Amino acid sequence: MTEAWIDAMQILASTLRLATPLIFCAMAGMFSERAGVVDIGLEGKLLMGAFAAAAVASLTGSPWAGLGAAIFASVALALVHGFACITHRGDHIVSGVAINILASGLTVVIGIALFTMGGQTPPLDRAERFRPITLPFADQVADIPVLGPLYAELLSGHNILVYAALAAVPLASIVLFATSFGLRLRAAGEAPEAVDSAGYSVTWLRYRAVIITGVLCGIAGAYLSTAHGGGFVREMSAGKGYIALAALIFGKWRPVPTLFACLLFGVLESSAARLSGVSLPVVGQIPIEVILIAPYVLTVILLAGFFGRAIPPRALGVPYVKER
Amino acid sequence: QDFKPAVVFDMGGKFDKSFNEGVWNGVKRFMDETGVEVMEFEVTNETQREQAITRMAQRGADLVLGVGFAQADAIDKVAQDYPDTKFAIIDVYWLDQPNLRQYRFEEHEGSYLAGVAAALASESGTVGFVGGMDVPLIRKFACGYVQGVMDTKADATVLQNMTGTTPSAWNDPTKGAELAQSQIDRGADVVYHAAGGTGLGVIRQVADSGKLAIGVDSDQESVAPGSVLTSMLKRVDNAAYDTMMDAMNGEFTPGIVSLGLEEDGVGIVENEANAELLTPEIREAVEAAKAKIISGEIEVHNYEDDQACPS
Amino acid sequence: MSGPLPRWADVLVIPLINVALAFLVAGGVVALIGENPLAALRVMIEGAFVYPGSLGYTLYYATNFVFTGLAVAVAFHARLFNIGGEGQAAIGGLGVMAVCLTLDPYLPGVLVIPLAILGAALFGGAWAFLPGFLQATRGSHVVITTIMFNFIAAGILVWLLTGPLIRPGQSTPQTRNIAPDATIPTVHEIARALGFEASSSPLNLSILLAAAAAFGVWVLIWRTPFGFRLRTLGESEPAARYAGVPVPSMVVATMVISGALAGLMATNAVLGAQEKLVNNFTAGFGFTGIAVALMGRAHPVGIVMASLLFGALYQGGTELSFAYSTLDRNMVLVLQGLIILFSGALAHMLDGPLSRLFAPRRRLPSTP
Amino acid sequence: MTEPSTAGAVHPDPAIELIGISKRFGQVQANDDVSLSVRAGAVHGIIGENGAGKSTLVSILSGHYQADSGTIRLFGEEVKLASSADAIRLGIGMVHQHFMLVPNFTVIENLMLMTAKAPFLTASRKEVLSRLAEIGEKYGLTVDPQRVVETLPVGLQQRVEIIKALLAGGRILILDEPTGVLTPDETDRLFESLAVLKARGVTILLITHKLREIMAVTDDVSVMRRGRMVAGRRTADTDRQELAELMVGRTVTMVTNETARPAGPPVLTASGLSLTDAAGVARLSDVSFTLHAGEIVGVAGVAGNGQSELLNILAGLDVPTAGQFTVAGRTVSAAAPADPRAMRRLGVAHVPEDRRREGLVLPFAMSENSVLGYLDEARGRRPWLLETRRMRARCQSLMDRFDVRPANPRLAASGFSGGNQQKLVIAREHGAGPAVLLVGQPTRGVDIGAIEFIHRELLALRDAGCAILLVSVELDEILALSDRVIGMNGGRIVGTLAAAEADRRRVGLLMAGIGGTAEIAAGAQELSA
Ligand SMILES: Nc1ncnc2c1ncn2[C@@H]1O[C@H](COP(=O)(O)OP(=O)(O)OP(=O)(O)O)[C@@H](O)[C@H]1O
Ligand SMILES: Nc1ncnc2c1ncn2[C@@H]1O[C@H](COP(=O)(O)OP(=O)(O)OP(=O)(O)O)[C@@H](O)[C@H]1O
Ligand SMILES: [Mg+2]
Ligand SMILES: [Mg+2]
Repeated sequence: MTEAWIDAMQILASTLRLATPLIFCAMAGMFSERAGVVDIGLEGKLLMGAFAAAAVASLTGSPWAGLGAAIFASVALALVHGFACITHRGDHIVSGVAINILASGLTVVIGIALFTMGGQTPPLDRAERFRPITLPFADQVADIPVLGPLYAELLSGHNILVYAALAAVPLASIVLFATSFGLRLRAAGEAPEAVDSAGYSVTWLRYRAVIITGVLCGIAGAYLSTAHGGGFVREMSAGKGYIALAALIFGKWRPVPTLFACLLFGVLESSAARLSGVSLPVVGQIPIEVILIAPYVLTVILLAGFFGRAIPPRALGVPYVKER
Repeated sequence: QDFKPAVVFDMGGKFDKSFNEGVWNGVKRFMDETGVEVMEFEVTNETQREQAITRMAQRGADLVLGVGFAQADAIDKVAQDYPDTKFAIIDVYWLDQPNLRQYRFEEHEGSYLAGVAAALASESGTVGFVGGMDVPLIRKFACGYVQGVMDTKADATVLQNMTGTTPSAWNDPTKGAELAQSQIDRGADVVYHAAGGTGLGVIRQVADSGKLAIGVDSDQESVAPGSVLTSMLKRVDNAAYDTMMDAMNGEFTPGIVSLGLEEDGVGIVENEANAELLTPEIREAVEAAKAKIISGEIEVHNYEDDQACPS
Repeated sequence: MSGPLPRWADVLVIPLINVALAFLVAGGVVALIGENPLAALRVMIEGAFVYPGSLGYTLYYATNFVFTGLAVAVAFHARLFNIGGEGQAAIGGLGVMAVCLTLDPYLPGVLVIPLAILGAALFGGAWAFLPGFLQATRGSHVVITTIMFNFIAAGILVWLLTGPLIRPGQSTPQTRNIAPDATIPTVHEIARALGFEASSSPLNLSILLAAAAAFGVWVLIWRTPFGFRLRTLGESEPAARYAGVPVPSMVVATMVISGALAGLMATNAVLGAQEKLVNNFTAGFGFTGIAVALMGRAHPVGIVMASLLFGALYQGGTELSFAYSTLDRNMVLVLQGLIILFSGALAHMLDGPLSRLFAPRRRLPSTP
Repeated sequence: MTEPSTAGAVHPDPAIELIGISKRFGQVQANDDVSLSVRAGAVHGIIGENGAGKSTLVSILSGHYQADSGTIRLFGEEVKLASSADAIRLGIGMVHQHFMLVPNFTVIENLMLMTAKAPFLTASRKEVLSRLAEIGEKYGLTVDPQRVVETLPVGLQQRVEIIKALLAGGRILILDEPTGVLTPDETDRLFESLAVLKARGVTILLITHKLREIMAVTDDVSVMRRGRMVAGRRTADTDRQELAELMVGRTVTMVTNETARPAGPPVLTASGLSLTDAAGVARLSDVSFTLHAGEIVGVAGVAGNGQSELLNILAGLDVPTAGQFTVAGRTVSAAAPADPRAMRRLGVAHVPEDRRREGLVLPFAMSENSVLGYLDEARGRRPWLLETRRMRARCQSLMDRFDVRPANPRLAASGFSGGNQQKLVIAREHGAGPAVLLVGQPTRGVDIGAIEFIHRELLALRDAGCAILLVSVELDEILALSDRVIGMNGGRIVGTLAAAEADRRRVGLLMAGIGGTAEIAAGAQELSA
């Protein structure tokens, strides 16, 4: 029993690690989409952030400098998206696709130019990474039944960005639902003309939203390459940005349900790691591909509205035009 | 200078600290010693291989070295198109072209030694193996490793995971780290990888958890100093170096070249750097096993012979 | 504010300026890296046209892009954004193999080839059916479902290529070769058979199919009642409903046609060039189709031109890797992203300034 | 924030002075050198035809748009209104023609959207609640702050808008066509509130199309036409006739349906048509009537009372949830639905209410628009291909016949003026030689010359034996053309009047939901009381 419990805690801990970039990205997307800007470019910003973090961490030796660079790079892409979608009323999806492709090209091109290692960064050593933090007394309490493993295995021993991701959820809730800024941001995604007539600039609100999106995606990227991973490899975002977007939709653009959606996708991934090659009772060995495509299949089923339909913000993807 | 050799690295990249990098080290040694320029290309996509190899031949390469079994088809085809160019490929033994040399390594033998070392270094009695792409070649590693462990410690447990089924499995360190962590969670305290770039994540995660890793292909001590018990060497550097030298000196021969323990084509790292981890007892046991394998007293099962692993 | 642009400016000048901007920014990146952008461009141009066989490669890539570009364009006209070209092409490849692996031992090539082409279109179309159907009936956004279907297609392909379809006794995820007589002949083979010198390239007769597809799409969109309805739907859904266009089935039909076109890419890549199904053979060409369609303004002629440009970029880009240690073909990806950005998302950035430039006399006297 | 001045203390300077305001949108000169002066504490009306520039003018005053040129003074001081924020700061509150509310926010969230200054909402919430109580006390305007706006009836939503405007400072309140969406009852309550506001010293600017309302509540009235301010009057010194003529710029002599005609055989019979929307709201309830050949039946009603739904069902765009209708021997119901193409084949043509969204594809050439819904007209020898030449020829003849200018089939529809766009739509439907013509708002946003032309064509079509169902919110249009008038309210038919008995008052009562002859008499007394 305790064995199984410890196992469960370990799987959940792995889930948490795998869900962290999803949580950051989904919260990022929430700000942008709640303000009316579709962000299919989460993937690109994530990748760019991952690259910038690893590159700068490797060059400076500091993961914090890497984190700063990731945020900077990701915000820069977010601003490009804003420039196209907010200022020039471009198609949000086209712009997002452009950013994803741009990021997957730029990371490799700059990577090769900087490190001539085929687009990867050098592996980061310990000092250049965010390291796991063992919470106080984790070792002491580990043997206490039930709660001990919960604390020692699940909660303790993650790097600071995992905790930051967990903090990002209530923080996003507060910003979106308990501040004037959040109120107006949400209104900009529902009825921008109402915000405008109330005397607030829709453009500036949306820009601030995409900047927040950039910041959060940057952190997610830094997590991928300097906390969870130990360096950048090409295409290391591997569709996580899209999955985060799916989680956002699945979570109906609300922080807590979105968190759970991210964790669900995280569980699928972590069990994929553990189930590979393992023969289960009854079903036998599950082909790894089945587990790997499960999140995508699940997303399609969710989108089809079989688990309740998600109603997006009304003005999502609609450029705000005052004068035709 | 007239001699123009070329090398086409595969997915994982020439700095994977592992397989491709091993080849690169051999190529570098060749360049340093002879001053000859070697053209190179890194494949990042399945569809590039044939074009890259063709392009090398087209650009007048005298020898094109392909790295890895994935290039087998492409090199087979181009070798026919360019009968005057010499070709070589590593980890392939099933082709038949008059201008092609193929290198085959007895990885199961080296892995057996890694298994012996792992079994002796493990305190928990559970050791792990993380493979890259799930292909017979990597099963061959796993199979030899398991045999080495079990022969040494009959009650040991060996945990095994493969990273994936496509070439991208060679280059997913984060996944490697998660797999290693899951093995550590299940009690493993020595983890051997045969996963190319993915293995970097394995070693890092193992080191972070204070356990021991066994590297592969090249000496991977430098990835996590103090945490790498040893590395299973696969002297692809020698293969690369020899091919180029032979081709330059007009001694190129087609056919299959097999490299095992006896030829020093495989082995494990025993040097100053891992003196503390790889204790004299372990070294002794490893040496003994090596002698027995060479003498034929121990027969290490080769997965590729029957696509099966007796367990 | 000013009036609309003259048509020729809209069709010709704006796309050219947008592409020029993309090249400019990409050149900036090259310069930043410390290489001479003009020299790099020269390497690419030589790599695309000058070396033996390079033109063949250029046209081979262009053929792929015509199919995926047309796929995106057809959907565009109905205001559907099919990002699933990648997955549809992959499944199209499966369609080719489904026919070839089962029939090529029994039937002569001349019969297998048309069936395989049909298989590519059918499978590709079928793969787009569900996203279209979900969009039409459940309102699931086709953009996200097609992205998901790309991942699912990749997963299925990997599973099949590492399992049931893998060539026996092999490690590489790929099928056995198609019987030689059941593949689409390459151009160099034909040329050599006719006694000409020709360096080998994957260029094959699928290029004719691509040309036919481009013409067919033009007829379909602008000359048939179906195309009229499709365009009506794209411009205004209320007007389409008013005119009696059955909107849901139109959405599904459009997606299926779009998917079939993307699937046809497999005839070029699988049936023509590789002669077997290789994992990941789509290599991002489905996404390139987006850039091609945007740059070609969703018109077949524009798409053919844009495909040639991208074909040259892809072929020339590979040469970058040979010529430089600091640059490689991913530069083309950067360029592709920039082209989508400038000719898609920022398409109207220049409308204002340009229309002022073009129509100074048409400006009405404005109140002071 | 400025408190509204107390009752009686009227400011000496005009509350609002607009001098030489001009505003252009692309090709449209929406405001052309407009000047306007509004007395402090007065209710000032602005009238004008559709597109005259009224909304544009007040949007400039509320900072929503910026004028290209001109000066604005408030209470004697020149001000710059660079954004809505400036106007709000200066105490100008605006109730827009289209509500500026976030539908799925609560009332209080909508109010905080404008007022919240502190970073966190808790503080603002308290403040808004107390201000809300204050407004309730002072002006009698109350609303449940926790309700989600979209669940409120339109009248209450409008009240939220007014409260929002008052929260802004409440010195000046602008209402842009506030009654267009209201029931007569709600309208009355609105005007009561306005009276209270006026008594409290708020200056009110009211835009409306309804001359009755102008006469009832304003002190002064200004008239706009084609972007210009053409007249200003004390309400007491003018009458409806004069205002109407000022509005359209000449004496109104519209074609009217003089010749009473014997009704032909029935061609369309509807019985018990009902429509319930996805949210479960009944949009149309138990509508039954018969349409005869050679008659025009006018459907009168305030917008949103089921007329659009009725048109859509008859045109095959919507499927009735209950009931059925029969035309040309075919019965259409939920069990046997028909699509628009099927309806056209049965001889039912349809001029949709919204020509820009439905009736036309604006980027398409006129020739393509001329076959929208009638693709058979464009097919040549090979029926799977469209023949461009045929299409153009057909369009050309329609254009000539209906005097569409410029008569060039190759031009995109977007380049034509509203009137000409509408003429093409009517020409197209007319050209199909229909047995039944469904017409929605045929002259909305169309100028008077085109109105005359369109009316004449409709009457001619009727004389040729076509049955016409005419839906219009313009009472005058209904009265001028109809052989019979159906009054609709809340999705039901309230009553039917023959041409002879239909007059403004009676039809107005029907629209207000008061049907039946006896009821009408009673209602009339009630209203005049
Ligand atoms: N945002 C805009 N962009 C372009 N043109 C506009 C815009 N708003 C209004 N117009 C045009 O300006 C003119 C005046 O419009 P406005 O809305 O002021 O008229 P209105 O008098 O309020 O009409 P209505 O009675 O129909 O509300 C019209 O021709 C209209 O089409
Ligand atoms: N809301 C609008 N947005 C953009 N353009 C408009 C708008 N309303 C009108 N236009 C354009 O402005 C031009 C003049 O339109 P307007 O309706 O004022 O013409 P008009 O003289 O009233 O003609 P008509 O008598 O036929 O209505 C036309 O080209 C029309 O397309
Ligand atoms: Mg108006
Ligand atoms: Mg007009």
